[in-house]
Amino acid sequence: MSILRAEGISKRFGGLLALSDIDIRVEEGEFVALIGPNGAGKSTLLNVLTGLTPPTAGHIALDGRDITHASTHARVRAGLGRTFQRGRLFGRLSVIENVMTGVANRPGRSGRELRELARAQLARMGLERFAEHAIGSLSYGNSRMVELTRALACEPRVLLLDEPAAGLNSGEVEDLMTRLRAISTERRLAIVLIEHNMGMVMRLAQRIVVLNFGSRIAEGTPAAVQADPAVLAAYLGEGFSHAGL
Amino acid sequence: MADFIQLLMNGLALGSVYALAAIGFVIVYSATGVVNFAAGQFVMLGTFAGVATLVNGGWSLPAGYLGALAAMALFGALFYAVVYLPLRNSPAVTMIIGTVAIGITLQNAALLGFGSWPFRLVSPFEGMTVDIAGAVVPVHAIAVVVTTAVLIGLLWLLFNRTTLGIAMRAVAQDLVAARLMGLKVGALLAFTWILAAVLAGVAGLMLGPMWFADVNMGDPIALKAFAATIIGGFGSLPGAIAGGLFVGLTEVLGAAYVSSAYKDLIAFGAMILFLLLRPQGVFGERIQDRG
Amino acid sequence: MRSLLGVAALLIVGLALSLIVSEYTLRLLNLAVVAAVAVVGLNFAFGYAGLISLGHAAFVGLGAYVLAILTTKLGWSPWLAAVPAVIGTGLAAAVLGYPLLRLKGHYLALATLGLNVSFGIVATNWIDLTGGTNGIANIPGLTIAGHELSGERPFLWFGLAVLAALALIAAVIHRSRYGRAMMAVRDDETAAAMTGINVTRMRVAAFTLSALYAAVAGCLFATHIHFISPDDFSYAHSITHLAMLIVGGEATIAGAILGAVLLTFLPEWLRVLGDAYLAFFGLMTLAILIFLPTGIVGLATRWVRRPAPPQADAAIGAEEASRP
Amino acid sequence: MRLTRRTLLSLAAATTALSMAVPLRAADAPIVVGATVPTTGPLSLTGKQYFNTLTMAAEDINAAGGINGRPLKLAIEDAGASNSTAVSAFVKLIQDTKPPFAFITSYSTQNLAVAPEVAKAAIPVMYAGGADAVAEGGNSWMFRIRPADSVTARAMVQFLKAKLRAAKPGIVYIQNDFGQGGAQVAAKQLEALGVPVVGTEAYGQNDKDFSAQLLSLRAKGADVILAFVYPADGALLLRQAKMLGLKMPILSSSAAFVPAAMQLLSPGDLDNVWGVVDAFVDPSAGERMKDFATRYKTKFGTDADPYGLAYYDGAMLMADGMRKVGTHPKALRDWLAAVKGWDGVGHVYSFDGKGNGVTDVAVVKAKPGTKTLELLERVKLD
Repeated sequence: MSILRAEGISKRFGGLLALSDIDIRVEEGEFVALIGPNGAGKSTLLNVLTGLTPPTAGHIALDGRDITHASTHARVRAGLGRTFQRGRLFGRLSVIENVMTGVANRPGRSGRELRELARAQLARMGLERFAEHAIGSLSYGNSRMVELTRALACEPRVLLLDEPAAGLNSGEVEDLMTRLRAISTERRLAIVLIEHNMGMVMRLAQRIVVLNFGSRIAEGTPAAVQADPAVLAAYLGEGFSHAGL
Repeated sequence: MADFIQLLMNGLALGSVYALAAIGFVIVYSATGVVNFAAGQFVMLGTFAGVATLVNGGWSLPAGYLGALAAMALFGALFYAVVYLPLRNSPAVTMIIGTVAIGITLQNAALLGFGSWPFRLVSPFEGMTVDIAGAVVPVHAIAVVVTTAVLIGLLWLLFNRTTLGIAMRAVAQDLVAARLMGLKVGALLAFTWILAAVLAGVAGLMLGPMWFADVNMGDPIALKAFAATIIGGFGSLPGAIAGGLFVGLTEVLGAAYVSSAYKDLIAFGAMILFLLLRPQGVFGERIQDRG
Repeated sequence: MRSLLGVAALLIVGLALSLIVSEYTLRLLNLAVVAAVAVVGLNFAFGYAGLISLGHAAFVGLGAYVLAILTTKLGWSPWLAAVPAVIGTGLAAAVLGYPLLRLKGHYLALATLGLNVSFGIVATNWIDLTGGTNGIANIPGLTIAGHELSGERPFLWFGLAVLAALALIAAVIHRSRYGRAMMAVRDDETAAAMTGINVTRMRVAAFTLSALYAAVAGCLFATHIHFISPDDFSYAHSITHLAMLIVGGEATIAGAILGAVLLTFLPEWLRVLGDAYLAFFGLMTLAILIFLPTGIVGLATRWVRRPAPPQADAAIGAEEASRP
Repeated sequence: MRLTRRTLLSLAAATTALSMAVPLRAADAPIVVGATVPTTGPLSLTGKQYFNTLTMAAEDINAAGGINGRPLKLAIEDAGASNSTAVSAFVKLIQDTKPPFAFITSYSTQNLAVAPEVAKAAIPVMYAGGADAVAEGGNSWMFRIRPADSVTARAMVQFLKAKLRAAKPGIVYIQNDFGQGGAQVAAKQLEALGVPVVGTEAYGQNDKDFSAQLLSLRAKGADVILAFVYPADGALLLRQAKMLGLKMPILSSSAAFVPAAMQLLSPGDLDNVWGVVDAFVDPSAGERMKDFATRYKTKFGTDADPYGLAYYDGAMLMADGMRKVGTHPKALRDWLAAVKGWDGVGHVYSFDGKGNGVTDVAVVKAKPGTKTLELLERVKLD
């Protein structure tokens, strides 16, 4: 059974149809990439999935439970995690406190346990030495990693990543890819990745979903999608020639 | 029926004053994002500028009005330089407290300058009334409504037909973009404050003869103007007018037909209801995350 | 540990002052302590959760009125009356909070302002219950083990103990998951929801906590002055509370207390200026906002931590990573 | 250094001189009397009046030789517009100057708030707040130097029934301690006299439009309107009543006839308007009043009002007491409590068991076509 299933998702903003009848399913431990030109509706879809934007039509189920009308925090507690396109850390909390907000999701943990768990999460991501740092003092790359750690601290079963590699240098991207691969296999975690870095997408994703103008235009293995003329047209039509396709 | 018309007219006149105070508030808010808690003191200063020129100075009416408005323009520029500029990058709350603090100073400075004695400004239409369907309406009240309407028309022309006004709107909508387009943002913001102060001056001069001038009149006006602004819609000129008239009418009609003791609860209750059910007000823009 | 030290310092300074200063200063200290209790409470709503409340004085008033009515009309002991006063005020805040706290920024500020004005109108006109503008007089004082806290000095000792206890509780909450959740909500509501925080509930919780503290302040006020009237809880007092928090600085408990003390004493110190003293008070408050944007506490921490250790990797993108 | 006999002697002489000088100086040292007066905020309009008259009284007392040779000095603190400020001001006064006596404000809520502090300070004070609740507090240190609001309200009712022959009175009142209290007493009294009110309307302290209240009373058939007002709103209310064409007589409380309010009115506004005032402050009301009124006007440029007069009389009464029994607070209080028939400029003062000193008011009316007030009658209540 799919861990995350969305059926017939449509989203209309006034006269604009941002998403049109999208079906998407993600299996347990699967690594799915969501690609498409700018304005294709990728982030809107993420917002719908996480409950930040209510869909105009459609249903969403997480692990077989309907969450279409659940609030965002309830979805998180049910196993949905997410990072944002622009890093969104809590500026007035330290690094470890940011991670602790995620750990605090599971009930019945003492304050000390929260701190230990958060420290363990940071250690796993190689960020332990930043634990007591202020958010403002982090480098951009590290702040993105802290955000990822915070999302993982919520112990999600599906993790939605919105352009995690944007703004990172090539070394940092390599590091991120290694970690994501490890996370996906070690934790049996399903990952949905939105990314413009096609190299990264091709190397990580088991399956790719392509959106354009709010519709799903292709879906399949990286090789199949790369060969799909509709995908090529969508990117070329937008003048996106350096997509590496 | 005559009573109803009488109440309606009085409510409209009262509402026009609130509307004018609200407009000054709205202009500042939409251009600078500042919730000006000293807005009521602006109106009070307007009235006392009139007291200074007309009563104490003994100037003729036109000279006195012009002098008072010029003084208010100067005050607006000063306020821009002394309060707005130093605080412009502060959080919204700091700005709120800052305008309250300067409001306390303005009120007490006026007390020092003019004393606690109430003044009466003479109206150009002193003692004149007209009979409208059995209701006795002072000509001054009609003049207030008409002046408000004319000012609103002029403001509409300013914001929609002049380069200056369009530039002001550009600054209000996107300060950074306006700066990139080469607009003199500083000067435009200063002009916004001057305009707001002058409008408050007009409000002050017009209500001087209807009410009496005393240095503590500012805060109650500001409260009603806030309610008017919310009901009409934050940042909307037509909203400020509709809201002002609504508050004025509920105050008078509510006192007449509901309860004179609880009449203000109607206006403020409506304000809270609007915030909850239709926070963009009657005419307002959609809520932005400003502030 | 640091907060224990802070509370100890508060108690020591307060006790020392209580032994040396005059009756008049004692009274002002008592006013400051009562205000500090309210402002430490407001810090939950504004400092932690970022809710601009201009209705705090209404909750102080609600607490004070419940206590005053129960003691003077039904003859309850003030200790007993304080229980429904505080709990009732908390409940009222929770009930009002659910609809109101959907609003943000200055919308919330003006809505709570409207709430405060409405409270005043009801307190003024519900004469049978509240005594109208005449207020309620002869509110009994507190007694401890048969000793009435009648003088300014014993009251100050009691007030300091209450403030210290409440400040400690606030510090504990600040460092708990709830404190972190409130601050997370203030910093980035969407991201907070995305870490599983129930944003609405956290807002209401912060608002309710602030009202609970306000009600305690109201009970202290009523038993200290023995008289309350609607004027004592006007919206101007709400603005003063907010000003105290900002002047104190940086959304901290210490800032709340320092701000309450400073803004209570400042106008009294300025009395030597004669008729112009309130005009100067406004100017000085404005000057503090302009020249000390992070408040007294911000100034103090800047002094203490002058040589901030430069972070090795702080240079790049620090702005981008800070608040959205 | 060696102490010679000489230096010792001179030291001793100096000490003796000093010790003798102290009682000498105490004998002519000023007696400092405290006063909390609203000099800022909305209450400062009335506050200014008694700031002036207290100053004038102190000068008059000192010109007449002070208190048995000792000059009188006033220590004045701003009571502001809030109860809290009023209490702080009073406590500061007690702290700084330890006065044997003090004046507190003419605002009942401030009086009520300060009352516990007065008891604590244990010095006699005079106040001019009208609310009956202040005296009901049973604070034996407090003396009221103005008619209580219930006295005014009862006098208004008597005059209304007897002279204006009202059958359907209506009440309009300001929403503060004075207005609410007065309206309540008046409504009860009228009920008891068999002329129940046809309508009671309120307005806020900052309201500027009274058409709803006035028209509503007219619509209910009121044949007389009783108005409990403050100065500026009182003037505005009278003006609007005329503008709305209300024909019935209006009987207003004191504040509408203070000079600050009168200067805002034109003669026509006072047509068919009666006033029940604390005291008739007018040169025509006798020699002593003439002396007081003219000197006040010369000194301060404005006319005196009954609030100011109350504090002037209060200061004179206090000085009289100090001359007779000294400045010991308890002795002074006991003397004041026993005052009967003390003849002041405005009233004959006799304190009852609750510290109420004044039980008479005056009914006034403007001479037709002018703003000059005439005394119609004095109403004395027991």
